[in-house]
Amino acid sequence: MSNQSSINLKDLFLNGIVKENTIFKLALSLCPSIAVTNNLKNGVFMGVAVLFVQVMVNLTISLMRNIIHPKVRLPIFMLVISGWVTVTQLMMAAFVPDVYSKVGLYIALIVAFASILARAEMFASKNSIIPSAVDGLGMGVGFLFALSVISFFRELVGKGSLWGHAIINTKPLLIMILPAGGFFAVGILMALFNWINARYAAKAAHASH
Amino acid sequence: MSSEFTKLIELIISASLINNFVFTRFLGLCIFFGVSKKMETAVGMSITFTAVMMVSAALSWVVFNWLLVPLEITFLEIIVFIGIIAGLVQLSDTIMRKVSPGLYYKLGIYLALISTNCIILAVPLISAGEKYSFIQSLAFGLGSGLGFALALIIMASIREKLELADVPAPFKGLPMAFVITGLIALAFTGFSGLITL
Amino acid sequence: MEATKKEQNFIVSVSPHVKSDETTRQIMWTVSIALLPALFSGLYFFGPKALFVTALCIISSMLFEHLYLRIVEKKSVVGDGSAFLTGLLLGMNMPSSLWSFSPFTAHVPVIASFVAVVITKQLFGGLGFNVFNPALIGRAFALISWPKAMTIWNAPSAAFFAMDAKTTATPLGILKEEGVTKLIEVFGDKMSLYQQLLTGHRAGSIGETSAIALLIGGLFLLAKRYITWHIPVSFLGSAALMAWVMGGKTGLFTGDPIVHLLSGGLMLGAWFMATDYVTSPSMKTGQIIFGVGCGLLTMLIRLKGGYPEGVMFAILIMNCFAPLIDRGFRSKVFGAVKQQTSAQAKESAK
Amino acid sequence: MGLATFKGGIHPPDKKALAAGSSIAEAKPPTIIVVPLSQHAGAPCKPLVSVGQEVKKGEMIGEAGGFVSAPVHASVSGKVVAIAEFPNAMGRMVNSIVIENNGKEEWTALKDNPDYMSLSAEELKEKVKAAGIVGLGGAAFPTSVKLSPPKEKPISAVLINGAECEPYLTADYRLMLEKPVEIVEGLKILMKVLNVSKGYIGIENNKPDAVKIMTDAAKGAQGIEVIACEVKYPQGAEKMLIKAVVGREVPPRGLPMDVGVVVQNVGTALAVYEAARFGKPLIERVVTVTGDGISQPRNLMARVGAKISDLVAEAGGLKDGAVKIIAGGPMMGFAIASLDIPVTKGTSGILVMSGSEVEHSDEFGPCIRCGRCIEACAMGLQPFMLSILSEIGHYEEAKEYHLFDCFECGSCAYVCPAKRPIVQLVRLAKSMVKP
Repeated sequence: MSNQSSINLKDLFLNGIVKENTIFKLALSLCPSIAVTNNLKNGVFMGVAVLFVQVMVNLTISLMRNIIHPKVRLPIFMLVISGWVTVTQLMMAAFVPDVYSKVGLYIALIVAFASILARAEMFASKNSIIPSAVDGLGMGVGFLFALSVISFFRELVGKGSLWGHAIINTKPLLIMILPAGGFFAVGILMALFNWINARYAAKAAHASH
Repeated sequence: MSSEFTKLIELIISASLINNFVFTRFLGLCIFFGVSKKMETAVGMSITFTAVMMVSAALSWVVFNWLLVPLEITFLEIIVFIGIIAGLVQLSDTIMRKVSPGLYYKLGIYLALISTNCIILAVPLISAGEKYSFIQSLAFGLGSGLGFALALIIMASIREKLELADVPAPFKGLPMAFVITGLIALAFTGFSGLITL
Repeated sequence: MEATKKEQNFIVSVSPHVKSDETTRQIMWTVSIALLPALFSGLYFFGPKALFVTALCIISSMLFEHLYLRIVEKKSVVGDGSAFLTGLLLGMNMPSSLWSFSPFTAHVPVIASFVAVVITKQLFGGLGFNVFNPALIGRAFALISWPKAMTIWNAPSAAFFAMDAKTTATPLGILKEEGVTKLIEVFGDKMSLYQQLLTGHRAGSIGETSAIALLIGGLFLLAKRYITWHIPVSFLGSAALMAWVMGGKTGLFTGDPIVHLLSGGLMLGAWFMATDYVTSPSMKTGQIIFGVGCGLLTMLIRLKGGYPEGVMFAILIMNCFAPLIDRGFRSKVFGAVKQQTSAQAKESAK
Repeated sequence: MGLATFKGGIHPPDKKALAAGSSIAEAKPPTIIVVPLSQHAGAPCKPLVSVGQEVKKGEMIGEAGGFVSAPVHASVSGKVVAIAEFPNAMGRMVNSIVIENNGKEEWTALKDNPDYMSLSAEELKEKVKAAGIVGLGGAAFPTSVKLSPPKEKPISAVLINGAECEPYLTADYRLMLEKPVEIVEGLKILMKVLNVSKGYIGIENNKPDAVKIMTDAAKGAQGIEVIACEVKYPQGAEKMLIKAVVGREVPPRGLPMDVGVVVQNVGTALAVYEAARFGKPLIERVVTVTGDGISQPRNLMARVGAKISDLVAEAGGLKDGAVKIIAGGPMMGFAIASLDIPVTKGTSGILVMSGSEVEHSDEFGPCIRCGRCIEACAMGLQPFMLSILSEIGHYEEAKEYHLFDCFECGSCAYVCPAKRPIVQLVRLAKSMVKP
């Protein structure tokens, strides 16, 4: 599949955003998609943190891919990931302490993201630096995109504000920023994503006939 | 009843019902949605999870309080905890395969899923953050495990019922699972304020 | 031949060739009729506002069901009365104060109806497959989204056209905040407290206040054999028991079960909401467990929880468990001995 | 204590009054008969005659095709004109022998044997077998097979089924009123063949006169008891009747012989008597022709092979509103598309329903889990789950809900407020999976 010569960087980038969108499509790393998305700011910072970790991990592992013994690769991957997560954690604690106090636990839990380990194992350990970075970027941006959409939706409907600034003045649907609402939001957005995909696929099938 | 004991019971109830990991803390969602399709897998996962969670809570407490705190390297907690869990999973994998192949055959696949699961990691992290005592950490691990088991089993039974229903196409599968979880979370809101720790 | 001409017209169908006259539609409308005494009592005490809120719920429920079915290109089944019943129950579970334009809260019943009919029922595949009681989810959604609007209670008044009714606390609210002595003080004395709780002369949701009217409706359904005793009796019984044992301030066995039985939404919940066919277990043993669970959770939330009333959450929580209970209690096949059933249970658990 | 009964069941309007008052009348000899070679449960018969051959009344024209099978006999004297496939009541094409009546009513040689009780059990059984007797209640299971239980299943009682729980039908009722002594004699023969000392006659209590007459008839007989049962459908189902009368529960998927009981219909008991006494083969049976769509509901002694149209004509013909014809009772009978179908040994009634009686709606709603079917199910099943699972094609899962314990009595479909075709769905599921 991932043949060196035929890798189209644009496709690779888009793959992570649309076709293999971590949250909407693969349904992985779901915890933060609800936990931190009750306001846009937290959602975006979480997304950026994941994006950062994903890219750095992919880069590091791509660089090390020829010196890691296959037998010990998994522990090493884990070590790399937790290292970068710790870096992110410390950086966030230093620069955005207000966000960190809310999402700190979930930043730490990036370690357990199946998607990051999966990309490291399936892609970065087999490819050179540039495609690995682009792959990480695509996956990370896809994640950031999903989190932004969810938190945008939730903050707007649930609080009537965006990034803390009041937008709508009527009574908001308070439930949307509460746990239950988080699940509803993701469920409905996922269904929407499915629906758009199905429409798109139907159109494509129609066009090819 | 001593207040200490009551506190432990409250901790267990709180961790399992009121602050249920799935419904209010949103942890372990991947596994939650992944294995709640069939009752059998849900039950197997619940057993394995609760056991591993308690042991890892105990081990992590020991390492954290006797090693990381004295050495003042608590910022390494993530790396250390994930190491402990990975080691623990590997160990129980080996032991189970040797001692009880039947059990391994049944629960082995769940073990493999555990090492990359945030809920297991969250227990020691929260325990460390809340500065729980050893017994409290254990109780917290138990409560969290029970709560996760409860959530999984309820969800599996509901999804089995939904198998028979004509769910609108875009909602089939995961989106509907999210909506159901949202509705369960809505129902579980009733528990809020039951115990204030 | 003449016979051959006729022959082609004979209807061929699978047995049985006779069927009872009872229909789904008839069940839905009969339950709606059984709710009428309680509804009228609500209209009597809370005036036209109550009527408007209930009507708004009914109309929007039926409209949303119709629109949804149109959009997904299914046959509209609004005539079967299930959306009407959902709307009616939802309306009866709402405070009459929602009919208010400053601040504007009339959108609450409409959105709650949408959540009830579309999200809780139709998304699950429509009538028969919903896991949660639609009206209760609608109400819970509204309560959590607009906690303030949903807890403004009009004082009961027999003056029918009082649009600007005073607001007051519900008996359970007083009980939670200020204790039983205050509650008795507010209503005069103990006897008149009981009396007013019985007739429905108290603050509360539109259809929940008159215990006697609800009882009449419930017994009517029981007599018509539309419901069985299992859920209401185990629900009310376990709630009363727990209220008596744990409900007192001065120690065990000093609680007042009557106050708890007659206040809040307990009567409405036990007779009309928990007995919903679709969202409760189908076997009798399971129904008793379901009812006991509802009763205990109701009292747990009332006595220890963060909300003054627990019926709604208790039923919703037990709704989560109903499929599990159904799984555990299957019918005993004719002729099967006990060992066999446990062996079969094991087999089916695989 | 109430009357003997079982758990579950339903109370459909019994409508027996339509034909209950009409005593059994001999139907006119048919001009032509169509005798299906397979009108019983089990292997079809092998024809013994060829086209053009002359046969006498009572002559065996098809021999049993296996152990579980029963021979068929000519019910008129005349000439075989065809051996070909004709439709039966279930709508299936069945190889049948067509005989043209020569109107002579010539019997094949029969031997009266007044001292039949002195015959050995084996000889009696042989007579039953030769007479082609099958269960006349509807299932048409060969009686000789029921009389040959395997050694490891000792039989302790014979139960005569006079419940007749199907609405409308009165054939068994009339037999009990008119031939009580013969029925009791039949029971005695059955008891002798099976070497048991206990015999029961179970009758639904909506026929108090039958209960009384049968009790009187059985007075002198040792070990025979008449028991009145609660009026409830399906009281006449074997397992339910055994539970009600003998108090034993046949295990799931088991047979009555598993609890030491053999059940025979009253009509069968009569046929057994006639076979033992006169050597008379089963060539006629009582058929109730009834329903709101028939002019004069009545009970007819009809020849096996006679066309249903003949019987309908004899009952005054169809009324204008007749829209549905059922072979058997309304709960378990088969709707037939044409009157050009022969009466078989299992045809207990012809029910003609008029428009007002028939449920027209083909549409059904979703299951609302009201639980009425659970309460109605005599087998203790959860029919709603069977119907839901079958509807969406989860046939294998239906087995977990004891699909194959359902004997399709139709009680669930009767009570279902959503009008779900539960029986149809159960049959579909049964046809899609192996037990």
